[in-house]
Amino acid sequence: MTGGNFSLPHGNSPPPLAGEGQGGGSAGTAGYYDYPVVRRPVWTWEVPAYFWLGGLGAGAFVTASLAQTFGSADDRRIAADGFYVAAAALLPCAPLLIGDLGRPERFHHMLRIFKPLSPMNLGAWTLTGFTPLAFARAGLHAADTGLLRGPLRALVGLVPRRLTELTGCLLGLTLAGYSGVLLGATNVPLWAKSRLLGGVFMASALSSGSAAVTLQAARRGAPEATLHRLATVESAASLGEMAILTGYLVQSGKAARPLTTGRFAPPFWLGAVFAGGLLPLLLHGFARRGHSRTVRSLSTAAAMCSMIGSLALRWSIFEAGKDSSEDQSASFDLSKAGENLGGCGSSI
Amino acid sequence: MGSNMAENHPVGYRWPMKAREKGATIIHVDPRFTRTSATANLYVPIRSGSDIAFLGGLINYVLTHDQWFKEYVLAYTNASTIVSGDYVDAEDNGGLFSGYDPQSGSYDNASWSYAGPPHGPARDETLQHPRCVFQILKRHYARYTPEMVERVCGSPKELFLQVAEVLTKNSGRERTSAICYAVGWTQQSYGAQIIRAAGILQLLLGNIGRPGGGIMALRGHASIQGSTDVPTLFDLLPGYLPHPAVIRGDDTLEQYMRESLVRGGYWSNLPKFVVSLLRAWYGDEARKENEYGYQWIPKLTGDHSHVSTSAAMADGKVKGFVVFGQNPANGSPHAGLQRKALTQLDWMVALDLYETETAAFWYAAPEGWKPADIKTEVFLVPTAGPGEKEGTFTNTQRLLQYHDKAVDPPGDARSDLWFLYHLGRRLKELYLESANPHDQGLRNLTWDYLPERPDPEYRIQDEPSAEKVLMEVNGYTVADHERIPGFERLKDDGSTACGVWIYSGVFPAPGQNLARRRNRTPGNYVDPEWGFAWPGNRRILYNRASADPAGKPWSERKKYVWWDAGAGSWTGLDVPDFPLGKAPDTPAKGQGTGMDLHSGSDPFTLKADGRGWLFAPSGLKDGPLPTHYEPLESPLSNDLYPRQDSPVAKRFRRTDNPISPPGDPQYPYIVTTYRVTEQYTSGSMSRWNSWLSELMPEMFAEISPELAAEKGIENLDWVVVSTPRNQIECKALVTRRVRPFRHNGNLIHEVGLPYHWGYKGLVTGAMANDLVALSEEPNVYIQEDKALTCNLRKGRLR
Amino acid sequence: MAQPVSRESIEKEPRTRRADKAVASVCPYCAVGCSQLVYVRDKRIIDIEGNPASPINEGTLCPKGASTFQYVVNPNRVTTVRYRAPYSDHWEDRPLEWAMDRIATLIKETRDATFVERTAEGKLVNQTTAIATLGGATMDIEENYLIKKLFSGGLGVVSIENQARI
Amino acid sequence: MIDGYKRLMNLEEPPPPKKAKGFFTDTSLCIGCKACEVACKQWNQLPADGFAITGNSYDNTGHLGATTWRHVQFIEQAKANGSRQEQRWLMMSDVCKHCANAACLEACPTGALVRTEFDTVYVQQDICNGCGFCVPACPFGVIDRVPKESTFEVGTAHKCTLCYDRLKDDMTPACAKSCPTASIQFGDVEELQQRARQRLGELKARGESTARLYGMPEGKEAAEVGPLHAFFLLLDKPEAYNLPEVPRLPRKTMAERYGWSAAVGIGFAMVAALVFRGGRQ
Repeated sequence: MTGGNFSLPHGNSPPPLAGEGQGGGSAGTAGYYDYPVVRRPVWTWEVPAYFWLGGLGAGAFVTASLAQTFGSADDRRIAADGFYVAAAALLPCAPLLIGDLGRPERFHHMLRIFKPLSPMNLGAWTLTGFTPLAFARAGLHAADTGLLRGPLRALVGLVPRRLTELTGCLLGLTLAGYSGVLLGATNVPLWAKSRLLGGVFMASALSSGSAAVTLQAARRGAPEATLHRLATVESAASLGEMAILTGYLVQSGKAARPLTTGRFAPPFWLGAVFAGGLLPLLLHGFARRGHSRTVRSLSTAAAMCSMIGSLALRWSIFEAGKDSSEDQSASFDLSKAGENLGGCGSSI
Repeated sequence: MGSNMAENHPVGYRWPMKAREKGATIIHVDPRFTRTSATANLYVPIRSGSDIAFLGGLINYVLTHDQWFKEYVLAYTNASTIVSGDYVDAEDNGGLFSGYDPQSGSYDNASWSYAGPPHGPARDETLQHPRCVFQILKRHYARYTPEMVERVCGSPKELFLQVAEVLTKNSGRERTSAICYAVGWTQQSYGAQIIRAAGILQLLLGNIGRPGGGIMALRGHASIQGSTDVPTLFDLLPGYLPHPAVIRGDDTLEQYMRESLVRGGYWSNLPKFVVSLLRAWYGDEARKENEYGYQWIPKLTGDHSHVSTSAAMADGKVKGFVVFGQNPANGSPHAGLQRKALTQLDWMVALDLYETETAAFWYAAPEGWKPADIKTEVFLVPTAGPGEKEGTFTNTQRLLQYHDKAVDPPGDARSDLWFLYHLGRRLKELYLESANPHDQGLRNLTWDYLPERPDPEYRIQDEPSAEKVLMEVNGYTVADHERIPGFERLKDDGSTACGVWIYSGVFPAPGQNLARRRNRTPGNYVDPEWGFAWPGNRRILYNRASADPAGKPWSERKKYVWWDAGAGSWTGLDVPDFPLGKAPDTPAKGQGTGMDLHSGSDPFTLKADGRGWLFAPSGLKDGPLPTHYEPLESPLSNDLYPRQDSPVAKRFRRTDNPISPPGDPQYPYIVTTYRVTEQYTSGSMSRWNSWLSELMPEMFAEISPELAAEKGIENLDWVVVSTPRNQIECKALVTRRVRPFRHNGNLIHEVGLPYHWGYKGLVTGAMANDLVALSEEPNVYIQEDKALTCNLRKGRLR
Repeated sequence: MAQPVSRESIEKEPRTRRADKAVASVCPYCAVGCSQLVYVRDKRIIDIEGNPASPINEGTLCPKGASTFQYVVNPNRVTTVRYRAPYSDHWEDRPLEWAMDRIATLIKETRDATFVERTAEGKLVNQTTAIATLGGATMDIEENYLIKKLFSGGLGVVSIENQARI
Repeated sequence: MIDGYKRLMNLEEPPPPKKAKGFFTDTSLCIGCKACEVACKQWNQLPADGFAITGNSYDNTGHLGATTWRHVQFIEQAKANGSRQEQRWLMMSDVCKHCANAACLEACPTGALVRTEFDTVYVQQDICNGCGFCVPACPFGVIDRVPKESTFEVGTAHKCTLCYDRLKDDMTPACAKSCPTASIQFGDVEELQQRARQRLGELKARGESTARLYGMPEGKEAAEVGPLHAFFLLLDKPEAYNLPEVPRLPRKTMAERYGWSAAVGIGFAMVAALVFRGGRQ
């Protein structure tokens, strides 16, 4: 019977139409026409805004807490304002997060189960835990400075200071660090190809958080030494950020193109890299050699750059990630056999 | 061939696919590489309109390679029959057969007849007589060589030979091959002849009347077979009785019966069928004295087919038009002329579930007419959909299947049965007092279809009973209104009534609606208890041929119906399509009528001589043997004969129906129309459906990359496709599934157009039928739209 | 506890479970004749799918067959008689009974005005060519039968045609 | 209080597990009719996604999405030469893969995405709050959230449910039931896998050298996401069907990602501590 032996033409030469100008064919791509392999993320501006604010708040809290433990009296007094910054930054976080939901009225389902395997669930629990701590610690600070009186002050007095700072630091660092992991825990090439995005966002959170503390310190007329120390801390974070960002870009390779060469290249290079990293380092460097008057304004400027740069970083990586999701060949690269296999996976 | 089964009958295609997995070979011969081609084992490209050349080539191959099924052909076909000495073959006459009258453009087929009487003609069993059918056939197709096939059809010779080998290897005692076709064949100016060519091939290979063989018409609509059987066709009365016509001289019932009667074979019973029909229609007023009311049936005075009627309508000769679930403004040939025709009417009634292009022609047609200029009074009557009424569909296998009612139709929507019954009731009331003789037919029409007790479950209580109609279709004895069990019981003395004789037996007793049977029969793949196949629940026609002349199955593998000598009866998986007790060795009686003139080994019971016709001595208006002509519009001249196109196809020579001459440089490309899986005909059943519309949302023209490159067209560019009738715009779908054909070194391009879109519905678009010409195949009056010529340019209409 | 689920998930059920009846029907599209089951609840169609009992389709359907539900249950369906008077530029909704009377009257008027009893040669033909009908291929054979019987045998209309001619 | 929480959060004990169910989609039997797409939309009463021609062969759907849970691909392959005898038109009905290790399910913070008693992956519509995390998590681009302007179940994530409701009554999922050529086969996953191996053997014996299975336990594509409970027989390499060679499960690299993040955090804390401590001297 010939039917049984008839074989379909050999198809091992696909895509045979590539470059042949075939209409309706999958010209030029290895995949199915130019359709993306993964779906475009549906998130909107609330998400990078939340990442930025949450990271900033967490960074400020951590900076302030570290200063409480390790710093001088001036440092402690001045840096404690960081708790205000943290509380203020965290205030819009929950609404932003809820606003991005498809069904905001079901926000409480975020806490329906405890599932640290899901970075989003971990983040929700962390935010839930961290926010009251940040407010409690800010309240304590308010009580310390006499802003808070009466029964409220008595109530706040019950808050264990050290324990709050310690757990706050742990939760804060989690909050600062999980967002990059969350984006990385997807199949969007720009976010997932390199494993360093969590570190990038952590560094950015800490640099922007410490910058916020520096900013407040400069505003409050902190002593120059404290200001310098804060600037040093911030610069360390910025340096770390630049270093790990470099690693991230190198690891991402072609997958980073939507970020480095696409429509988000200007905000990324000018905003995130230059304004957010190089410029503050430069300004702080000048400040270290300058007079006390200029120190303050230079520090202020550097801190603001750092904060804005942090926002630019989140926003550009977030938005470029959406474009990256439509990059078919980057998706195929991400899934090439031989790469990533057997990573340090199974430990979770 | 002539069918894109995977796309247009996907569930039917389930079975070829199953066969393919069991080792069968699916061959698809088609101008385009379709979803059928993609899933076939072998795809062979063919230029649109050249099917007879291809099939003729296969016939020639079978004959010259001695691959015909000798015992079968000798015993069951008219191969040995000797044809009249007056016969001149097209081969010897420039492509014309003897009897052609160029004046009237028609044939007198007298010279095509057998030498001797039609039921007992002269034969030469050695097949050597130069005028025996076998020799005529050989000579007729001798020039249809593989080289000629390649030249005419554009089908590569190697592929053609592969088809020939597969077909012949898979035919014979142990194996059978089936040929499936659809409107890809019928919508050509020689459509019936293409099917005939397949018939000749299958007879030569012994593939008729046997399981796994045959020629399968893949029909397009749920009950289009039923509407052909019943029929709603102008030239037939129910059950393929010819419609009385002046030209035939059917002045009286007696003349009609004499004219229609075939002495040999089952058609000799025709008087029983006619008289029973008249009894069913006119009841007790159908009496012997008044020719059973024969004169109340109108006589045809010409061609009243849809295409001809449309032309007459466009000329203002038709005043009223009732359209049941059809959409001529979009779905009929030369749709622009169809729409113009609608403007000439006094009134039109359109019945449908949705507002069709036809219902909306007066305000929405692309011509942009002002409603204030159109006189037509229009009714759009809402009708019931599936599940909203009960009744019977006849599917493409002649299987009658009853469908039950689930719910009432919404609002004022009613079944067409309701509309017809209540319209008839009103008309009978309007004519109640009339004494005019020509109104008596209507007055006497039996019209009792309301159920004794309407179903209290439903809101609509005046719904007529479909089963009551089916009962009349089945037939009954007049005296006691007892249903008859089958058409064998019909009488020509007025004692029986039967609406559609071929359906008789479908409803043999109250509560025994066999169309409503839904039982599987384990162990019998024929499933004889699912529905009811006419005639008499036979699933394969002429199945006597599945056994050899002695009544034994040709092979154990292919056993189907055989002679059980012990029981003295035919038996098998199916109802034998043969007199049950007629032994294989029964000789034909030299005299008498009907089945007596056939022997026990003449399986083709409806034929006068009981044989399968390789050569058709009668019954066709365009020749006894299929002959290759070019389509009415073709870029090429006929490579085989001086005669270019069908000598008897009807062209409507009107100023609004110009047809391109052969090789017209203004219209250099072939254009063919078709359907895709995701839409349905003119779209009125699919373009209101979002799930289907999203799958095929826009009109497109499929063109090859070669043509696209020639014209600078990119995929999805707008193009304008034009014929002398009209022009349309749509998007180009550039695909290698369409290919140009090479002819004498020239590239012949084809353009493919689906015809699903129109100006009403969720999705709209240009209508391919705007481009089609009015024309008619001479036997069945179907237009040619599978092969026309067109031009194509990049751009938009305006 | 193992991964918890919602109440709705536990109570999930196919909507056909609570159907009042499942009625055997035949697909209205092509001529293959696939059997369908029409599920009804509260006098409304809730689902149409292939009938597994059928030897033709064994429960399967093509996309058109599978979309039959939307063919029937569809807000775009016409559910009243729409009437367009001569030269009018709009549809009007009309009562069904009125339309039926009007159509019957029009048929009678046209028939009476155009009826030909005998040809010029005196042949009895009892016909009118001024009325035509078209359709039937997606309709029941009972309906086709009544078209032929009423329009041909009753009224003398000769141009009775349907999709089979196309 | 625990009961109150369970009520508020709609937490119930899951039903006991049953045999794993899935699809074997054999593209060598697909005729591209799209019955599966429509049957799915019909049963699940999904809306159309819009009416625009893509020009990509006969595929006007493009990809799976929130309201398209079956999608038929059309891949035209032909040589440029005029005879075009080496021409193929591959068709493939794509669907949610119901991965053994489902990235969407692991990403889901609410527990809306669950593994059902049939070992399928299912979005509970009364739980999902539309966080959108599952959307980019899926390596196959299957699941999606309904845009807020839609008319259908706005704001939650959707994908093939493997007709969870029908499974409860032992009914075949709508797509598999409708498929006229048994290209989509439904059944117990293990049995389907056996069938698939046998089928591949048959095709190879016929000379179908390009046939391969995708989503079997032994395939490299199962390295991270595990065997696919909706798996395929393909006639070309996976990329031709837009399928990743090795679909990635984010969990596999998560520890490393957290590690880098933590390292930066700890590094910062240490540097900051040193700097502040330096100020105390």
